[in-house]
Amino acid sequence: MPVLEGKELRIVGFLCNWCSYGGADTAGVGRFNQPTDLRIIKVPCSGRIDPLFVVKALMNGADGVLVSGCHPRDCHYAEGNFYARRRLEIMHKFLPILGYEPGRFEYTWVSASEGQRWQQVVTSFTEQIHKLGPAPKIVGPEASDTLSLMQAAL
Amino acid sequence: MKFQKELKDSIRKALPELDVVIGWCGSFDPLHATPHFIRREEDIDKLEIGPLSVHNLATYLPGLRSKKVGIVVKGCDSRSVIELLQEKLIDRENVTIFGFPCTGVVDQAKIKKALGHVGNVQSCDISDKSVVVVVGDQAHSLKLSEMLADKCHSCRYPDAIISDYFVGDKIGDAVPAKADYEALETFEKLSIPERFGYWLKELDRCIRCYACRNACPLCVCRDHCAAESRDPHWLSQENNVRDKLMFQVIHAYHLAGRCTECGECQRACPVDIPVLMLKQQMNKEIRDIFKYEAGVDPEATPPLLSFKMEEENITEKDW
Amino acid sequence: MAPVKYLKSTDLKSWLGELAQENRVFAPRYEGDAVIFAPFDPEQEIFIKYAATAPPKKTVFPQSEKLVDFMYSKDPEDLSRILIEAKEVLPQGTAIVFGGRPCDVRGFTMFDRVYMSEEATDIYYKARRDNTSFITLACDSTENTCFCHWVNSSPSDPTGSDILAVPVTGGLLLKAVSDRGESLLTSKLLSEGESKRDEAEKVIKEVADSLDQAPDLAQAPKKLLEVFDNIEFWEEVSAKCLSCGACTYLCPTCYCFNITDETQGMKGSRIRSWDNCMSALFTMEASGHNPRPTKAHRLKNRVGHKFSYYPDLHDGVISCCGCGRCIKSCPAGVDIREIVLKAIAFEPTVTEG
Amino acid sequence: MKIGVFVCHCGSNIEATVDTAAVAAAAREFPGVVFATDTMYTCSEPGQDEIVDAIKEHNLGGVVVASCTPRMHEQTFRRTVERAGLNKYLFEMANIREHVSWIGKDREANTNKSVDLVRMATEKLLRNRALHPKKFTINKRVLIIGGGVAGIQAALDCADGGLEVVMVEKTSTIGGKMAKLDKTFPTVDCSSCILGPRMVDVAQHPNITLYAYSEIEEIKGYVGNFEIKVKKKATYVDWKNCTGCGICMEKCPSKKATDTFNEEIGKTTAINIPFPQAIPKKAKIDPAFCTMLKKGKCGICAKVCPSGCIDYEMKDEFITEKVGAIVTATGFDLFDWTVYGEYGGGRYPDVITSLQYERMLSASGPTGGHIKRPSDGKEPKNVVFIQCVGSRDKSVGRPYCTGFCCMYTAKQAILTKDHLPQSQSYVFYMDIRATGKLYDEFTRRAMEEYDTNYIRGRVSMIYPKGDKLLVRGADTLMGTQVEVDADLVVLAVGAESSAGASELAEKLRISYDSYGFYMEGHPKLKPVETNTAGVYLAGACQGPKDIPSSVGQGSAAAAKVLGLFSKDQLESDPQVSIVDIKRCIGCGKCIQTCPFGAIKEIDFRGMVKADVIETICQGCGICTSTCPQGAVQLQHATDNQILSEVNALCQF
Repeated sequence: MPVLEGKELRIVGFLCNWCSYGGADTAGVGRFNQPTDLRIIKVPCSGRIDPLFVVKALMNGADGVLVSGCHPRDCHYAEGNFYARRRLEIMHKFLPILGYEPGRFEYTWVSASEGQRWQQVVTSFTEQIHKLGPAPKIVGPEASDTLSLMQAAL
Repeated sequence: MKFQKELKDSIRKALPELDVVIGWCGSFDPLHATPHFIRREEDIDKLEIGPLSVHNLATYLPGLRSKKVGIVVKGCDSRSVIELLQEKLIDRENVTIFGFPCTGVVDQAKIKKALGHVGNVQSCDISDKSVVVVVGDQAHSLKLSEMLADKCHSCRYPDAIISDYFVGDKIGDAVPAKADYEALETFEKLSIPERFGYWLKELDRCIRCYACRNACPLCVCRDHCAAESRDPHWLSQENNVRDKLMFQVIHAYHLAGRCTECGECQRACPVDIPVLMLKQQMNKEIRDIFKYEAGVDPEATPPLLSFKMEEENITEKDW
Repeated sequence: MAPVKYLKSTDLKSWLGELAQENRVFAPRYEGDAVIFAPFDPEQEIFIKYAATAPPKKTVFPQSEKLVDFMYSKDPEDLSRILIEAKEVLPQGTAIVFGGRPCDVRGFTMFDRVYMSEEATDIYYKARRDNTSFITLACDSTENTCFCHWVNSSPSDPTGSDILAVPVTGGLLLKAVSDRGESLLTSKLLSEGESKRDEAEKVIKEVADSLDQAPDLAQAPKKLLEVFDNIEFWEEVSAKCLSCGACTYLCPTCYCFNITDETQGMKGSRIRSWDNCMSALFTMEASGHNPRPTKAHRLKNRVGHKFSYYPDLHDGVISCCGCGRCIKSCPAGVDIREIVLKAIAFEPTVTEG
Repeated sequence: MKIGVFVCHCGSNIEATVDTAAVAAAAREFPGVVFATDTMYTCSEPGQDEIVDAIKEHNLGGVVVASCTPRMHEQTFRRTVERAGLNKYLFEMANIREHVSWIGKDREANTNKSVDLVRMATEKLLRNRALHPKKFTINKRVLIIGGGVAGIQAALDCADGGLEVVMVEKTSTIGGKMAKLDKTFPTVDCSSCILGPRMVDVAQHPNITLYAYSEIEEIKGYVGNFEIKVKKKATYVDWKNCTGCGICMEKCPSKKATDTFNEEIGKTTAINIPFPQAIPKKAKIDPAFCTMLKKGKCGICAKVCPSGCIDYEMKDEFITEKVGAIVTATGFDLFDWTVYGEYGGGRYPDVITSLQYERMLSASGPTGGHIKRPSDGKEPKNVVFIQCVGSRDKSVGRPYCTGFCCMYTAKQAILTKDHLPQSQSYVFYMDIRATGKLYDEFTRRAMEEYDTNYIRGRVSMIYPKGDKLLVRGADTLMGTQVEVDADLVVLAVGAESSAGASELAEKLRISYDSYGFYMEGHPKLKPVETNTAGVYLAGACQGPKDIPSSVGQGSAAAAKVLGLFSKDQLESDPQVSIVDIKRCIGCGKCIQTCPFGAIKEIDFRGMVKADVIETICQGCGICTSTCPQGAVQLQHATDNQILSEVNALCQF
C-alpha cells in the first residue's frame, strides 16, 4: 500500500533483535505514541546491517532510514555494534556526496528497556524527515527521466 | 629512462627463478603502452618504462597467486601490492617486486582533450618538460606537467614503498605539488541536489562493462561480484541509472579503507565516467575519521575490519 | 544513378530537426568526455568530426529492453489459482541514426544474419532494424586502431546504410544507398549535389590510400581452429586481459544477450540485456560447472567467434567490422589484430617421437 | 510457496485501532498468499487450531501471523506450524501490536502500516528455507557467579540435583548481604542461624567447587559449552593449609584496615578473616594496609602462622573452568547516600546506614550487639529512621522503589526496642510497602506493640544541636512541622546494581537496564532467563529483592539449569551462517571479524575457503555484512531476505 499521501513519508528502520527491537516493543507496551511513518525490519544485530541496505532503501524510494542497535559495549554478540558504528558512520558521511541530504539517514543505540528513548528517537527522526520532505527519487531507466522531473520541481 | 637498462639487468637476473615478470611495452600507437608479460629472455628487450606506464600491474597478482611472479611497480602501484599482502590475497614469497623512481605518468584522457582527438599518431616524444605528439603530420607540443595524472600531482610515494630490486636513485620524500583531494573541491561546491543530478548524468552512459571493477587491483571478487549475482540480488541487469549508480556505491563502499586511489577504475572506463571521485570521497572520510591510509603498512588492519571501544572521531547524534 | 544532395553544415541541425518530427533521431554528442549516440536535441552540439566513443549499437539493440511485461492475478474464488498475463513489448515507431561510421553500421549486417535468418527471427530486433534508417558518415581520416580494410570493408563502405554522407567543403554530400534513404532526401534544406561528387570521390580515395596494406586473413578461420586446444597460446595472448566487457559492449558486431526476469510483487518484466563472453557468468552452468573457467577460454571465444566460427557459418564473412574500439578502449591494450595474426603465424613446434 | 496469513485482533488490543479484516483482505493480493483471515486470539488454542487446519486444508507451505511482537509468541507459533508438519522456520511474524496498534490511534494509518508489515513478512517468507538444527553435546556443569543467598540456593539445588557446580565469589567469604544481617523480617529469626548452615553446606558439598576472593575475567563459548577464565586474586595466604585459626589476626600490628564486612563500623587488621562464620574460613591480607607488602618490614603473621601458609610473593592466578550454563547472582550494592546534603552528606558520625546499624545490632558485629553512637559510644535514646534514601527519588536518579526497606526499618525499630527498652524510635516514611505474607502485620506490630512513632513525611534537614541531631521534617498527615532531637539517625538506604554489574553483563552478553540491573527474558514469563541462552539470573542482580524472593529465584534458576541439562544433547539454532563455497574467494575477512571464532579456513581442492562451524556460530551476521560478494549468508536473514523486505517497502 502506498504511503498515505500527504500524511506519511516512507521511513525504513533496521533494528537489532536484542536491544532496539525490544526497545520498540517496550515503547509499545508502555503505549508511547509515535508517528506512523516508520516500518521496522528486524535483523539479528546491527553488525548484520550492510550500509548498502541503507543506500538501497534510499535509491528505491525511501525518504529516510533509521538504524538502531544495542548501546556500544552491550551488543548481544559482543562486537557487532562496534563494527556497525564504523560502517554506518562512513555511510552517514558519504550519502551527502551522492546527493542525499544529511539527516536522511541516522543511526543510534536504544536498549530493550529504553521505550521512552525509542519514542523520542522515532518522533524526532520522523519530524526531521518531514522537515526535509520527500527524498529525490530516481524514476525511469534513463537519467533524463529523473533530471527533467527534478528540474520541474525546482 | 636512465635506469631502464638497470631494470632489464635486474629482471634478467631474477627471471630464471620466476614464471613471469610483468612490466610494460609499446602498444598500438606511440602514445600508449600496454602491460607486458615477460616469460622468456627475449621478451625483456621490449620492456619500456616511463610516463606511459600507466597501468597498475598489481591488478594481475591475485590471479597469478600460485605462480612465481615478478612485477614492476611505480610508487602508487606498490601501495596496491602492500594492500594485497595485508589482506593475504597474495603471498610475499611468491612475488618479486621491481621498483623504480616514478616522476609521474600521463593521463591519456587529458592528452585526448588537449588534442581534441587522438587520431593517427605517428610519434610521441616525452621529455622532462613536454610531450610532443605527431598526429597526421602535425606536431603538438604539450606541457608534461599538464598532462600528468591528477594522482601524480599529490603523490607522496614516488618510490616503491616495498621492493626487492630498486633501480635508479630514490626520489625520497616528495613534496606534492597539490594537497590531497584538492581535485574534489569543484565537486564539493555543488549543492546536494546538484550532486544527485551530477551522478545521474554521469552514470547514464555507463555500459555496465565493469572495466572499472576488473581494472581495480583490490576488486578481488571479480567473477563472483555481487553486481551480477542473483543471490544476493543487489542489482538487476536492466539498463537503468539507479543500478549503475548503486554499483558505483557498492564499489566505493567495498573499497572503503582499502582503496589506494591508483585511479585504474576511472582510467579503464571506456566512456570516461569520473568514478574515482566516489572512492576518493570515501577515502577522505576514512582519513578524517580513522587517520588511516591504505597501502602503506602490510601489517595494518583496514579500519572497517576492526573497531575501537571508544571512537575518538565519531560523534553520534544526540537525540 | 542514385540522387546526391548537398547539405550545408549550418543546416545540419535544422535538417535533423525536420527528420525528428516523424522519427526518433539519434546523433553523436559529447556526454562528459565521451561521444555517445543520444536522442537528437537541438539545444546540444552534434559531434561528427571523429568516430564516437561508443557505436550506435544500442539504437537497434538496446543495452536492455523489456521483452515482456507480465502480471499475476488470482482467482478470487481460489487464491491458489494464478492467472498470468503476459504482454509482449514490441518496439514502436521509426528511427534515424545519423553520424554512424561505415564500420558501425556495417556491424548490424552481422546481427542480421543471426537475428533475421531464414530459420529464426528475433521479432524485437527486426522491429527496430526494419524501422531504423542509417545516415552514415564516410571517414575522412583514420586512426591507428582502424582496420576496416582488413575485413573486406572500407572507410566509405555503404553496406547496411541508407544514406552515405561524405564530408566536403562546407557540408556533407548525401548519397542515397537504399530506397528508404532516397525517400529521406526530400528536404528543401538540401540542394543538388552533383557538382560536389568529384570532391567527395577524392576524399574517399585519399582516405583509402592512406591505409596500409591489409594482411590476408583468409587462413584465420582454419588457423584459429588449429590453436583451439592450445591453452598455452591463449593464456599468453590473454595474459593482460582483465576480463571486463568494454570490448564487447563497444563492439558494433557483438550481439549476445542475457535474459532475466525482474519481479516486484505481482508484476514484473522479462528483460533482455547485453551480455558478454568475457564474463565468467556467460557460460556458468546451473551445476556450478563453467566450461570457460578462465579468461584465456573466454578471449579465445571472442576472437574465435569473430574470425573463425562466424565466417564458417556465414560464407566466410568475418564478424568484425574493424572499428578498433576494442583496441582503443581496452584498459589493458589487448589488440585483437595482434592475436589473429599470431594465430595465423602460429607453427606448432614439432616434437619428435 | 503457498502462504496463509492470520491477522490477530488480540481482543481489542489490535482491532481497536487496526482494521484487521482489511489487512487480511489486502494480504490476499500478495504473491503466494492463498489464504488470509483475521482471528480473535491467534495464540489461543482455537486460534492455533485454525492455523493447523488451514495448513492442512490449503496445503500451505508457510504461515504469517500478524499479531504481537515475535519476542512474545514466535516460539508459540513455530510450534504450531511444526504441529501441522511444517518446518518451523517457514513462519514469519508481523508485529502489528507493539509496533502499530499500541503506539497510535489513527486507524487508517495503522491499517496501512499493518498491510506493509504483512507484505514485508510474506516477501521474506517467500525466501525462507526449511532449517534443521544440529545436535551437540553439553557440559553438564554450572557456574554460579556470586555467593549470596540467591547464589547459595542455586548452587545447592543444582548440586543436589547431581550437577557439578563452580561458584565464584568476589569477596573472601560467601554469604553476601544476608550474612551481614542480624535478624530477618517478619519472623525476627537470626539471619546467621538460617544462612550459616547453608554456607557450610556449600563448603562441604562434594559437587561444589568454590572460588572465593575471585572474579570472572573472561567468558567464551555458548550455551552448553562455556569457557570461563576465573581470576583468583592474591590472598597472600595459602588457603590449602590455612586452618582459619585466627592467630595471625590477633598478632597483626596493622589494625587500621577497612572493615568492609562490618560496613566500616570500626576497623580490622591487615590480615583478616571477615567474620567468625566466614566460608571459607581463611585469612587474606589487605595489601593496602599490610606493612610487609607496603614497606617490606614486619612479617609477623608469617612468623606466628602455625601452618606456615603466609606467602607475600603470591600473585593473581587464572583458572579455566568449562561449564554448560551460568547463573548470575551478583546481588546489589547500597546507594551512596552522601549525595543528600540535607542529611549531612556524611559529615555527622551519628547518621548511619541501615546496614551499619544491622552490624551494630549483630552479636558478632564490632560492638558485640550493643547499640552505641559512633561519635561517643553512648547508648541512644531517640532513634530516627528515615526511609526512601535513594529510593523513589528522581532527583538522585533512583525513581524505583527498593521494596524491602519498609520491612527492615520496621524490624530495626522493633530490635531497637528489644535492645534498649527505654528508647523511642521514629520512622519518617513516604508510604508503607508491606506486600508480603505477614509483612503488614509486622509493620503494625512495630507501631502498635513497640510504640514506634511513624511519621508520614520527608525529612528536610538534619543538623547538630549540642551532642544531638535535630531532625526536622513534615508530618503530611497532620500537616505540621515535626522536629525530633535524635541521638542516632538510621538511613534506610536503597539498593542499586552492584559495582561492576555492567562490565560483567558485557562479558555474559546479556542486557541490563539503565540502572545496571540485568534484563530478564520476559518480565512475566521468563523472570530468571536472559536473552542469552544458558545464562540465568537469580536474586537482586535482576532488581532489588528481599530474601524469600531471592531464594525463590535461586531455586528457579537451578530448575532451569537442571531442565536444560536433562538432555544429553542440545539443538543448535540453525539460524547460522553458511558459506557458498563456489563463490567464496578465501579472503578471510569473515574470519577476521567473527566475534566467536566460528569461521575457519579450509582447503577445498587446493583453494582457500571459509567454513562456518555451525555449533559455534551465534547468528549475528557480521560475516555476511563483511563479505563483499555475499558468499557467506546468515540463514533466515540473508541479503536476499532483507532486500526483499526493503523492496516490499520501497518500490521506487
